[in-house]
Amino acid sequence: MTKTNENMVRVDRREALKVAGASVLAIGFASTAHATPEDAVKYIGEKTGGAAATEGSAKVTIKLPEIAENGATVPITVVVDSPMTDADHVKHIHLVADGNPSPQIVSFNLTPGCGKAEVSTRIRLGKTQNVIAAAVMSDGSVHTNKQEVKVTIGGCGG
Amino acid sequence: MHKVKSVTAMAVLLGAGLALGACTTESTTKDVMKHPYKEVWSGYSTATPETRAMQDDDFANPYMPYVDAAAELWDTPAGEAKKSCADCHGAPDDAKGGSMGIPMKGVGAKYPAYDPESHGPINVELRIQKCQTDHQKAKPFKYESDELLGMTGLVVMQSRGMKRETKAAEQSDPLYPAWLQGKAFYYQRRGQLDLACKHCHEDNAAILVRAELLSQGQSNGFPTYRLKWQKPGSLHRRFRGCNNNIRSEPYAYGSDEYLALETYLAWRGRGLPIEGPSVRK
Amino acid sequence: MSKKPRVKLPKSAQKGEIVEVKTLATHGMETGNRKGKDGNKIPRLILNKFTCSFGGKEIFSADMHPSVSANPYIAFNIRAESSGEYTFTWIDDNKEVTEVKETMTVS
Amino acid sequence: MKHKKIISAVVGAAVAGTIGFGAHANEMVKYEVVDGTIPQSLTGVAGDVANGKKVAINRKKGNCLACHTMPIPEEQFHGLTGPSLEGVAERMNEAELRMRLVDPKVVAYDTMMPSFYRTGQHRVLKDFEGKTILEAQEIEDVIAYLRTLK
Repeated sequence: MTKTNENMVRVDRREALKVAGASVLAIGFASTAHATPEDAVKYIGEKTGGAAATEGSAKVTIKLPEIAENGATVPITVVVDSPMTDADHVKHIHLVADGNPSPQIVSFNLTPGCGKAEVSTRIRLGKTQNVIAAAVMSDGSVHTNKQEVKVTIGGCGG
Repeated sequence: MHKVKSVTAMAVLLGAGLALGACTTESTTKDVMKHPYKEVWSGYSTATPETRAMQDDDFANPYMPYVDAAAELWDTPAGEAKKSCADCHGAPDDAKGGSMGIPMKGVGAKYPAYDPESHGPINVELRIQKCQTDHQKAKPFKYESDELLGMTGLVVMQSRGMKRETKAAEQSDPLYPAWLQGKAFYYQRRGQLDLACKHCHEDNAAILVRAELLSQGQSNGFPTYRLKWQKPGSLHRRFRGCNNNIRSEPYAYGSDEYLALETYLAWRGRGLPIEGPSVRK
Repeated sequence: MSKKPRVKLPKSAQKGEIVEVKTLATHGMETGNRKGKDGNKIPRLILNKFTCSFGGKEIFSADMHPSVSANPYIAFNIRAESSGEYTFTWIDDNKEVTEVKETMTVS
Repeated sequence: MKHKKIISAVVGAAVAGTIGFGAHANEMVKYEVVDGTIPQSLTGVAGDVANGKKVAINRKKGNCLACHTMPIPEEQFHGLTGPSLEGVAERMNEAELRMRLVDPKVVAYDTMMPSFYRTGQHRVLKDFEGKTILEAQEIEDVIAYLRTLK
């Protein structure tokens, strides 16, 4: 076991954290009940009027850290491939969590005036889970994609 | 106490030139001047790209609305003296430091400074409070209030990129007694978990504790917006949090113990650029 | 201490140009799931609506839930069409409204 | 490892003999250190492997994963400041493990590892004053679990 500071400084945090598995941690949601992936799907159905969704759609890109340093503040960017014209644009982007106390995170409502379907925000994730982005297009079609985020566990018993 | 060579003890001896032992009173000047780290690094260097990006863009840095609000307070006359900060110091970034000739640039890099009145260290937070009391004849902002955090951020920000400097480890320096006290604190085990600062931040810096990459415990990023707190916070809040985590009774904000530790940490981090208000996990 | 939301909108843009808008509000976003020191649940209090409009017309909005982090940050885009004032509005659970106006010159 | 024999330096107000489940922290079990080991069970009750594993994982109890890698793949993020506990049973016997858990500073004075069965540390948080991190039986349970890691 060598523990010199100098040879550890350049540790790649992401590499180091790939010692993985599954976690439970609560940040501001001291709640026992958690949404399930089924709840997430159901919620998306409610928000989109039950339209059949194209899952894993290449039109929807989610940028999320693979590992969130703290679940309380996780930066996310969603980009939807759309010309954003009057005839063809994104109307809504729903962000949904499948492991938080409730599935809904935020819904963005866009218009052709946006020019580009790209939005960023910061979200709370109580534990390692998937974040789903569901884009509702002006023709009523729904495109979804999802991305897993590992939420870190603090060292001290906290 | 019997001496046993353990793996851990060996590691400490092998570690980055750690000439500083647990004893503090018998150090020679030469010893105390020796830097405890071979390489000093900021928590920024091990933060994720997302967290760094949040800090790099003042617009995305969630500390900044607090600084904006403080900038308004800076220009607002207050107290019986009906004076504003600007009346004496000019604009926060005024290189000449207004009518009093005391610029804010450099404050963040030089503090804690020696306060002849208390015969000990004074940090930026307490200095702001003292200014309010002495010059504005006003009720000072409470430690850790949004106002004081905003104002501390505004002041420290003027030194961003400047290197931390201190002479506190020199016996001739008036801060030397506080430096010694801070050093003793750093190496003393405490709390039910029985850990000294050095066990995490010196012996095991850059190593994972669960998912937490241990830092060198440097202070150059403070005050900071901590993702975990979802709020700005002071260095003393971080001290209190650390103490609580190891199940040790924390000291009060602005206490002599924490001021001494702050003085000592400034020395451990000398040369590091001031980043406050930073963003940390 | 009133902390005004920060809004970053370019002062000027070319007609048809797509510009990025960044907004940063200061709000604790209390989830309603946390218990206070007295053991009672702290009531939910969040900013639940954000709107950006131009000439009285909504261009972009967001419906926020407790899973949005404290001090909500929202960045999005707008297509510059004509000079004028953009209105940014945040509404909390108590229907308290915070408004910021920024002008952009389009040439 | 060779150590001088140390005669039981017992911490806290020790109550000799009678200790079992639910012992209050201030009625700590008396134990004897022999050559850097504690040969005798703290309770005389065989350790429960399943509970030992739970205590080891629990972040408010053993929190072993904070510092040690363990063969528990379902738990995410294992710490690296201490040695891996995979195969620890091959390296340490019960008496050695007991010493490491109860008060590791006796054999490694500068270790980062907490003493899980000791009181009297400096400036302990009021809620934990006079209490040990683990109870005597929990120590035995964790030992029983660690002994399965071959």
